[in-house]
Amino acid sequence: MNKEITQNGLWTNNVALVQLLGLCPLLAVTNNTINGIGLGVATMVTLILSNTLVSLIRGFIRSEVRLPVFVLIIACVVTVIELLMKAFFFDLFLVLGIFIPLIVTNCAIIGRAEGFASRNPVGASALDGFMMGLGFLGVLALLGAMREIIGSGTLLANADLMFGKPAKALTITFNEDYSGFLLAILPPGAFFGLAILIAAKNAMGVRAKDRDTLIDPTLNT
Amino acid sequence: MLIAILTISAMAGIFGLILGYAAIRFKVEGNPIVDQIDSLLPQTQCGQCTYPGCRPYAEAIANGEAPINQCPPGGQSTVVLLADLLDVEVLELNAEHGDHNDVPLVAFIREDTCIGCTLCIQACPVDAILGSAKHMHTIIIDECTGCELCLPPCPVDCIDLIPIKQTIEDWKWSLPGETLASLESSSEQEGAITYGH
Amino acid sequence: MNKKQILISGVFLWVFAVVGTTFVAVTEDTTRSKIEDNERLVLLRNLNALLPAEQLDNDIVNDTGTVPASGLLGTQDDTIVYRARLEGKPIAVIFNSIAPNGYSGKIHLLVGVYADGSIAGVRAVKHSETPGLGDAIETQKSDWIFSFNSRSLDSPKPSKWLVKKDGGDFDQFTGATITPRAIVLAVKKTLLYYQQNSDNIFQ
Amino acid sequence: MDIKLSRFNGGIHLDDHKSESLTRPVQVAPLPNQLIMPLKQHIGESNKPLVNVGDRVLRGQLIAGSSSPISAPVHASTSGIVRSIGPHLVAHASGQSADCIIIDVDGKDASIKVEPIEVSQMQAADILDHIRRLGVVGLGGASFPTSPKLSRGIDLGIHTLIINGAECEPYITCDDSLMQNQAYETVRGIGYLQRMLTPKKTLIGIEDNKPKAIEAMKLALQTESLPNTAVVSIPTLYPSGGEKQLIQILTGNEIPTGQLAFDIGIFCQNVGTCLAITQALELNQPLMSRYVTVSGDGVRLPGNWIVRLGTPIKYLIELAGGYVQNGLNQPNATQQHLVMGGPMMGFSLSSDNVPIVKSSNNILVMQQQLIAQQPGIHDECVRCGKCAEVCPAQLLPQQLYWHSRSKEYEKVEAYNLFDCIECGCCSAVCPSQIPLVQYYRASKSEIRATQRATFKSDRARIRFEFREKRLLLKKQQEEQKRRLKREALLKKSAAKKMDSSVADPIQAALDRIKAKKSEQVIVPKNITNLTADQQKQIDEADARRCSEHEQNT
Amino acid sequence: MTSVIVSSPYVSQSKSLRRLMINVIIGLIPGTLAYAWFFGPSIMINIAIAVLFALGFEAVILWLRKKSIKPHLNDYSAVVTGWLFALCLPSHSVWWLIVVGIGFAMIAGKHLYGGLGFNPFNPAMVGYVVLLISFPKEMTSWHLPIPMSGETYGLVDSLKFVLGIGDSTWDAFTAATPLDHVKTALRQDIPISEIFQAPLFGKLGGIGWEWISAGWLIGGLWLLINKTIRWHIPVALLGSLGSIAWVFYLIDAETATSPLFHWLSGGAMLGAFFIATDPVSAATTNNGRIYYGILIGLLVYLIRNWGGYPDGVAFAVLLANMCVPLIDYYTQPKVYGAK
Repeated sequence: MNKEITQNGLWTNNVALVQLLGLCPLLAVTNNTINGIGLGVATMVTLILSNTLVSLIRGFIRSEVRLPVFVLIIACVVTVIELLMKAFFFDLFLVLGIFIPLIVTNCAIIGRAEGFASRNPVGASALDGFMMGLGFLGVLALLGAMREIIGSGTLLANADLMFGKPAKALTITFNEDYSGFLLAILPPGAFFGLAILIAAKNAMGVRAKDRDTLIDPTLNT
Repeated sequence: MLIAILTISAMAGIFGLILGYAAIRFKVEGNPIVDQIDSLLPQTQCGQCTYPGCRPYAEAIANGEAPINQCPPGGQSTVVLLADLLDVEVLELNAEHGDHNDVPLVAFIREDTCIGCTLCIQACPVDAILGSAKHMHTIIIDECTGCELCLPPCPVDCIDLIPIKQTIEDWKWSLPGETLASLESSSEQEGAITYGH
Repeated sequence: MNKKQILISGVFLWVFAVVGTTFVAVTEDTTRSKIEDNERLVLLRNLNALLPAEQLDNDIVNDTGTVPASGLLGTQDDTIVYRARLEGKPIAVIFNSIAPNGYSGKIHLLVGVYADGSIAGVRAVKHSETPGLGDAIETQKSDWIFSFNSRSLDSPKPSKWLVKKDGGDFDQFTGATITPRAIVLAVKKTLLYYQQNSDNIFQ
Repeated sequence: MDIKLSRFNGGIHLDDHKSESLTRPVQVAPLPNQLIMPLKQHIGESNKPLVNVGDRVLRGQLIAGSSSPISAPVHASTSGIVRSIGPHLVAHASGQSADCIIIDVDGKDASIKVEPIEVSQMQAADILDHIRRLGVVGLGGASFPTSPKLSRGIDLGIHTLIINGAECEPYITCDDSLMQNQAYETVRGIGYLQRMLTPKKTLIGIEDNKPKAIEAMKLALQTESLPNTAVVSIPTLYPSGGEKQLIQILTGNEIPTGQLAFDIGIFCQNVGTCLAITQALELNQPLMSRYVTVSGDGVRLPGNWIVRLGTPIKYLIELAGGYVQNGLNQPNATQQHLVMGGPMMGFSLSSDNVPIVKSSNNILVMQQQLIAQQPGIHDECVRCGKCAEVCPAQLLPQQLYWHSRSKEYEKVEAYNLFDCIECGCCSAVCPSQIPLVQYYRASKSEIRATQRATFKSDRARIRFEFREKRLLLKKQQEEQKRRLKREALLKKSAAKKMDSSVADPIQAALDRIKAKKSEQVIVPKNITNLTADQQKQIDEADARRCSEHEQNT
Repeated sequence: MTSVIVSSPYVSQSKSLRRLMINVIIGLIPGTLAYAWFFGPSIMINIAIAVLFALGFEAVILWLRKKSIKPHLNDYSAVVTGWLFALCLPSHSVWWLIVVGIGFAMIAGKHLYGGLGFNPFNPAMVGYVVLLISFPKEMTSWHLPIPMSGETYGLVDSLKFVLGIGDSTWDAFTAATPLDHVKTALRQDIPISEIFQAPLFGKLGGIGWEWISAGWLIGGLWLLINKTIRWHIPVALLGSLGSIAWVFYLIDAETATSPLFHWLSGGAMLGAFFIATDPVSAATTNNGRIYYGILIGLLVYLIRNWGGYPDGVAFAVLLANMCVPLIDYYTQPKVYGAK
């Protein structure tokens, strides 16, 4: 069960690559790695908390007010995260800006609440939230890294916003003279990048399937 | 702070009441999706899906009790259509329920073997077998769906499934580049000229 | 029966709302002062970029004045100025001024002016100039904006407060003249405004 | 008569290749050794053979027919012995077989006794029946039985009769030579049509690349002096010979979608049909022969022949000097490409061992390399829209192609696929050489197959549901019966208890025996009752089938 | 035996796709020559590089897609794409700029959608817009026309420059295009009459530019005469661009340029006859082509006057490409017999 949840969240049913949910913040903030990680972590925390809370109340929830309650829970969690972020990671908050409150409307979260947490025990729900969030975070970070490398020739720029001053050393600059490929940083680049990631994932899926059938031709599921 | 809590909770209370009312007032009866599913099924009524007929299977799908890949007569194309309708993942036809025949089949009773037991008549879901006790039975080809349900009850094993003979009238053009094996091999005919590739 | 059902729904949602809102409210309450501190710090950092902290000893973030709308500052609204003092004496003032005719609309500037009318520094705080071209006004992208440092209406002469292409003293950058032209003009106007109103500003 | 010509949308100018087959005069083809007579040579219900293997048949003898009104019987076109009845290759795009009567020709060409008829004395209904019995069908290509078409035209009322002598396809000259050769008979046939349909005017449309035919028809028209009739020379532009296009050229009218020409008071008939009508009415001669063009660069002596129906094409090609033996690269005839019909709308034949039938107007023998379109070797559609420019139906062939190749049949229908007349203009001008028409034909047959399947599955559903209902009813009835019986028994036992003191014991004993007897009657129901049920069931099924059959026909 | 059934018709009257593409290339020659005359032979190098890499990318992708390479290269569509793309770039562009652009055009603009016939957008414009967005500095560095600068690089120097191995006295030669110049000046409230005093302007459009546009016009007319393209799109495009320009010109000739200037500047002519008429991405019904042309004309004027870029042909074409399915759907011709 746990293995299945993990696999689902990270790969088979990845929020960003398969379910294509939460694309608005995904496309908007991933112009560098740190932004991607920042939003990814915030989304992941929200997912874990909302899944846990929804799972806790799943026994006595009434179906007609089910969705408003989920939204209420998610909204509260997000608002608290936003406040905490403002208090402790203010610079990062300035960058991620409006996308933190927008996590409320990230369909992935209500989707997991409705689709998983409301019919599974607390532990599984929390794990699902964590894995789904981790999958989302992974895509955000990867897409951010891709766009940052191609677009500005650096990696982990602004790491200090998240990890504090010493993290400045984390930034890798590949080529000082790189004039930049703006398309990657601009919104169209986000679409291209995401498309490439999705294509890559699908290609790997196809290849894996081919391999399976090669190994065992009778395996025909 | 208190004001915030009061406003939000008051609003929540009101909306809760509205939702509670709506849930009772606008309850949807019946399930039109069953009809839609049923119309996609091939209506062979063969029962290979383990449900007694197409409509029961449609109901089972609609209730989420049965997967969409249990209909061999419909084949993979029906599975795709169902997946499309229900917006679920396309599955591969479940081989446990039987294989799909590309060529439509009809039952055929070998006349010299039939003993007129009427057992096949009772088994036929679409009344496509004609006959009476101690008299030879025959299949009404136009009505037969090729469901094979008449095969097991026959005590003398006199029913075969044969492919429907294709005629010039229901011959289909193929798309360019698709090759079809023609039923008559034209090269066997005397004086035939070959062409094509 | 039905009425009871409806009531239960209402109460159910109400309870959740109360709990949730309370939770948020409590968090808000505990983090409020910390957030305010943060906001203040960021503003201070921006201002300090123009005026190093060692040059002043007052609380510049709170030593604000409101100046009436003026075409010279590019706005139709009252704007806030931040005043810097050392031992009570006026040192410099920082204007929120706007260059209205950038390539893609308004460019928001912070312009620091010393009491003697020379420039402490200029920063573009908000703009939507073409990436790769007009955005060279950002300090991360190029040093161009530092070319205003310690300029004043005497150096160069007001007639030379133009980009080089128009016969002035200021560089434009390759492929874009509109953005620098707009900023040069806005900074010049800010200086003019200061010249005209320097007496009232520190009141 | 002053005729203002209109123009239809699109169309293309083609090299007409008509002169090749017109260099030689029309010849009557000698009898072949064997005739292959397909049972069905028309659109409509199938025919049944009316002769047996081994029978001797005479020229003009009815050999296959049907009782359906939409059908045309088949007559032996010469005398001989029926050799076999069964599947034989026929001229069909599928290259498949159909049931044929094969006759060994005895060479005597003996005819059945022909009763002379007096057509001037006949009523319209009699004429119609006569035409029907003599197997006359439209000879323009579609082979729709002429009699029901005429009858429908008479019922609806016709204001314009259009005689189609356009013959717009390249290579084909059979109508041309027919008009040159038998203009008087043809015009008299038009006269019979006029007599039945009483149109206000009659227009004979002939493309202006057939001056001789126009001349001959004009002369015949003058001699026969038909009222309000004119030969109209129309500009040569493919496909002006399409019924819809010819009507548009001559009258300016479009036939609304879903309707036929006679729905708007226009009746269209091919010149060949007019000749067949004359032969049927004046000579009492069934449709047994027709004009056939053999042409193309793959045959030595192109020309026109009057051919008995059932003549194998192979024989006809021998008459035309045989296949061109083309140098060392193509040493034998197997490199030729055979087409039944014209190069634009005809279909290729996989064998020359197929017979001439009523609809066969042209045999085209082409060298392989002439065929522009090889399957699979075409470029992608670049949506240049040249096809839309030439489409006489004003369709968007590029969209039809797009959706056909991705098998989006709903979309194809939305783009009016079924208004396509398959004239081939789009394919002919396509810069990417896409065999567009084949895509449309494939889509059409797929859609029709789906419709048939849906019809069948709907019927299966109805029958299944009916059966379910019937079984349920039967179960309920049995239950009811059981319950009543149980109640009756209970009542009786109660009554017995009550009555036992009073009633006559002898009578009670008799009653018991009776009851037992009646029970005994019920006891063997395992067999007899079942049979009765079965019988009932069958009766029901029969009744239902009868009523359904009535509805269907 | 299986036999492939070939459907009629068995005769063909078509010009081949390749012939159509060759016609387009011939049509491009007069304008290209004018271009070389006014801006130096460097444009030929640009075209050569673009065409070479267009063919190269096409071949590689076809190979990756396991398609037959030769017939597809032989249809010359990649040559046309490369050529048109090169004409949009500033005349002295660095090689890597051309390669990145044409790469995007062929990969993202053409083959990701399925190759020739399946691309909803004009590939050359996709490549151009990608460059315009990504490298604004390089893409706005136009050279002065020779009549103004009096000199230019020769073929060898141009080649060195394009390959980035020569001395780069870049700025000495660069100038804004006339459209850019007008736009900038209008922002400063300089009246048109004064703007046109600048040395950059000729009699009708910019120096050189007016002749290059005339070259496209001649080539376009040739395409019309031999029926490679239909009149609808160019006429509608130039008509709508001219009309709207004319209206504003009538209102105030000091703040709006004349229709003639709009026609003869930037990519209007090239776009009208060679880019917007790309059949794959254009509307396919006759009425649809008119609406499509009108839409592009209006968008060009909008972008030129109020947009962020001096010229708007590329964006206008791409935006109109997006509307094509809709346009085609609503402009289906009345089918024969439809009521």
